[in-house]
Amino acid sequence: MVAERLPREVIAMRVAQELQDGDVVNLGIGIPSLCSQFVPEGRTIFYHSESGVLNYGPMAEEGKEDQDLINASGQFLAPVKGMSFFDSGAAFAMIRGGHIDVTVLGALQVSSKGDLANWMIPSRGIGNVGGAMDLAVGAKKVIVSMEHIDREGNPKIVDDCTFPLTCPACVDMIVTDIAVISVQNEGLVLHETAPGWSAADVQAETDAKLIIASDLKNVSL
Amino acid sequence: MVAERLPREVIAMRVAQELQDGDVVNLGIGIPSLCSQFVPEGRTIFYHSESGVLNYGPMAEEGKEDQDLINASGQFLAPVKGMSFFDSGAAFAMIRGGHIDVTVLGALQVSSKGDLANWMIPSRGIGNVGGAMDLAVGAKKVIVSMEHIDREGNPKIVDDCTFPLTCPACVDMIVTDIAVISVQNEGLVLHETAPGWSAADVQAETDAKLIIASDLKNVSL
Amino acid sequence: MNKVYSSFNEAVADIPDSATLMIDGFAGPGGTSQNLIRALRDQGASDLTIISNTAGLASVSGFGTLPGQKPIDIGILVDNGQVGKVIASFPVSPSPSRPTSFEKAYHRGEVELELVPQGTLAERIRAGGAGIPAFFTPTGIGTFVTEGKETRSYDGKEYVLETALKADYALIRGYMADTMGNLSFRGTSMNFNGVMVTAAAISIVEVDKIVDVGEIDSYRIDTPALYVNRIVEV
Amino acid sequence: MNKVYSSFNEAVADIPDSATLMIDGFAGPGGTSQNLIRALRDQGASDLTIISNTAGLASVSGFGTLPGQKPIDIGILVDNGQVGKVIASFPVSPSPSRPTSFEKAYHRGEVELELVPQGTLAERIRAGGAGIPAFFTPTGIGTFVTEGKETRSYDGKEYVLETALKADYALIRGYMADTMGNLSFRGTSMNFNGVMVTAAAISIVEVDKIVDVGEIDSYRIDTPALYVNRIVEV
Repeated sequence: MVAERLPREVIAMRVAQELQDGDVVNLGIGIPSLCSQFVPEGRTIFYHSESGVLNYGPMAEEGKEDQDLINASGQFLAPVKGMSFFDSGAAFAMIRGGHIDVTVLGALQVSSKGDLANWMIPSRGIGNVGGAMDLAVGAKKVIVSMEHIDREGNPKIVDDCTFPLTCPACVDMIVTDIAVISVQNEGLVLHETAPGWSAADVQAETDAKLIIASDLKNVSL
Repeated sequence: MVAERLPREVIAMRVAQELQDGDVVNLGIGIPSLCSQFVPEGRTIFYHSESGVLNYGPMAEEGKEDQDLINASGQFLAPVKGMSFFDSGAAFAMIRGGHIDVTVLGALQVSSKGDLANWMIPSRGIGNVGGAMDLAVGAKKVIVSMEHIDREGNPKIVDDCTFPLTCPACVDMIVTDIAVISVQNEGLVLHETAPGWSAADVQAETDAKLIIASDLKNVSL
Repeated sequence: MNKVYSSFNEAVADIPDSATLMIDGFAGPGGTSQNLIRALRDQGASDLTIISNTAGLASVSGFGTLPGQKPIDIGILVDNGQVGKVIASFPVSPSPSRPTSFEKAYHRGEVELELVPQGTLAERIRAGGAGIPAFFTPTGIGTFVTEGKETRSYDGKEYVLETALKADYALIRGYMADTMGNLSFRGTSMNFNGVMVTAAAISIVEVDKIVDVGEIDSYRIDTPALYVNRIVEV
Repeated sequence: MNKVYSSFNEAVADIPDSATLMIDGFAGPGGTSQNLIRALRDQGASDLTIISNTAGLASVSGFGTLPGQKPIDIGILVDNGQVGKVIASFPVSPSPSRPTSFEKAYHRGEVELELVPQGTLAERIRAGGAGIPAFFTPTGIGTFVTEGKETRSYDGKEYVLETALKADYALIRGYMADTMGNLSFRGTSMNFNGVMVTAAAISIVEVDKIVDVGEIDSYRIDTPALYVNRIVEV
């Protein structure tokens, strides 16, 4: 188990493959926000942000940042053609109304049933819900991208979340620095592992029991 | 009782006196739609229509009518400065949310408690609710302007409405072709009569018992 | 991803029998998708449920119609026997002597009517698009509207619980669309179109002009592209 | 009818102790009424309830802030002991090592917090402005959000009943206003301002420019004049 973990950019690349032509996509803070750089050629993706914008593109160039043009991560956006603006009521009507095809979120814990916990570390005693509960319940497909274990080495993929939930049974897919996992009715299915990682290696860093896909393969980009 | 009834324009003039500087006003079909012509000088009125426009002004000149610029009566509006457009969801959010100061509506019947019936003649077996229920419940002040009796000579101001209700206990003021009446907790108070009409004359054409205001006077413009 | 269709017929071709449709315009031809309605008449889908402010008014009343013009409205679908039910706020002509096609069919027992106050209709559609299954509203308290519905008091005022409306298709009339699906309306033609476009699984839009992305200024976009599935130029 | 005020101090002068205020900006200084917040700090009203997306974030985190700038947010009201309660979705810093003024006051037991998911917060405010006292939403099912609240199933999915939020005052940041009160926003600065302006008894707006009626194109008006009570130019 000395094989390397995938860097954040590679996790984002793998997630980006899931984004289909015409999809409306909302990217969370952190690794998720990197995905837009790696979408395969020829696919039109509509990026939505709960800051009140649809169809944003690249970040603003240095020196051209505009405080009135940000995404929900607080990044400055470049003005692009076809961009539209709306208020928070409309932004979340889009999310809750089922008009977002894919959201990519970070997580503290994901359970074997696809429960998501990503808003509060209990020891802090207070946390930020932000838009995560709305996105988790409203988007048609929820992809979690995260490190497989936390900084203390604890598995983040667990039988049952011990952290406060963001949304039960909402996660469809988990892409980590060592594995690609889907959430099925029968449980968590391991589809891909990072180069040099066996299914057993991944299972050793995972609390929940993984079902090995018959076509298990390496993460490919 | 051979005194003349007030013409529609005079009823509208009397109602227009009630509109105060800065008021947001929604005018119904018929006599109410005439009121905007008679607002006293120096008062800024914001006209709202459930067709999705705020701050309309005069009707369009002949030959300049635009099917994309109408009020809820289907009249063609002239484009004016400061006019804004919105969808029906927003138009009724304004109404229901208490942002309309005054609405002026026609009526089939008004009861002594201020109940309003204006959407269906039962003999037809079907009717148009339109925006009347929203306006009656949502506007801060509801003024009914109408003929005092119907075409068959039946009183329209009654003890209890026999027609299907639009909204219970919503009418604040009634301006007819012979009288100005307010709806108070103690009942209907007669404040003004048309020239040549006594309080008894008005009562004779009114089903509900009228309370005579101590300062009863003629309708003045 | 191609949202641009070359004909109205093609844009409505897959609408099946028994579909629920949102079709509007406030009442007059401004904002009414007259070309899509005609294509749907030719296409022939039947037993349709139509959610609309009126049930076809302009063709008999001339409401909001320029002199000499003869507007098309959903009356032609009623006349063609395609409509099983209408959900509307203003279903009949103001004048009993000029009844709408809907009113005649209603009295013949051929169509069903759900009569809804206009603001409640708009809010139910807005809710359908916004993921809100039900909400309380003051409109209709003390009237037929509350029959069979839950009522509840907040701060001493009565409200009735109303449920969301969604549709399989919306037939929308816009002004301009870009090839991505961003949409702008003209004047008071936004009306019910502005909420209906959010509440249908598939929104089909006819517009005066289809333009390249960027030709509609960001601040002139009324409906972001995610709500628009098919576009046809008139 | 005069809506134009000559100073921020004058515009907030009548805000009493124990008032409920809506104040925003999504999180960064764009869309935050920094001048009105400072005037309210100087005015001194206390025991305020503040409804806001964050509880003052940009001043400690630099969220959405240009390099070298030091934004003002509602943290200065917390620091000044004016805030009794905050209703927010994102009340603390993402980084525990740089806590917000609110978080410190919260841990000292000086302020109360009602934590609300962001979409529910926006919808509750929108409902407050739109005359809807309560609505069902799927957000928060299976979490702390539903504690003490009614839940109900529609079409096999669970929803929770949430109630409207209204305020005595809203402190709004716009881009341009005309003297009638028509208002436009820039870019993503509309965010919570766009709903808050509808849900307060008195909306006070600071803008870059106050212009004559007609100088804002009809299609560039985001908030119709009926929602705007007081305007101050920055």
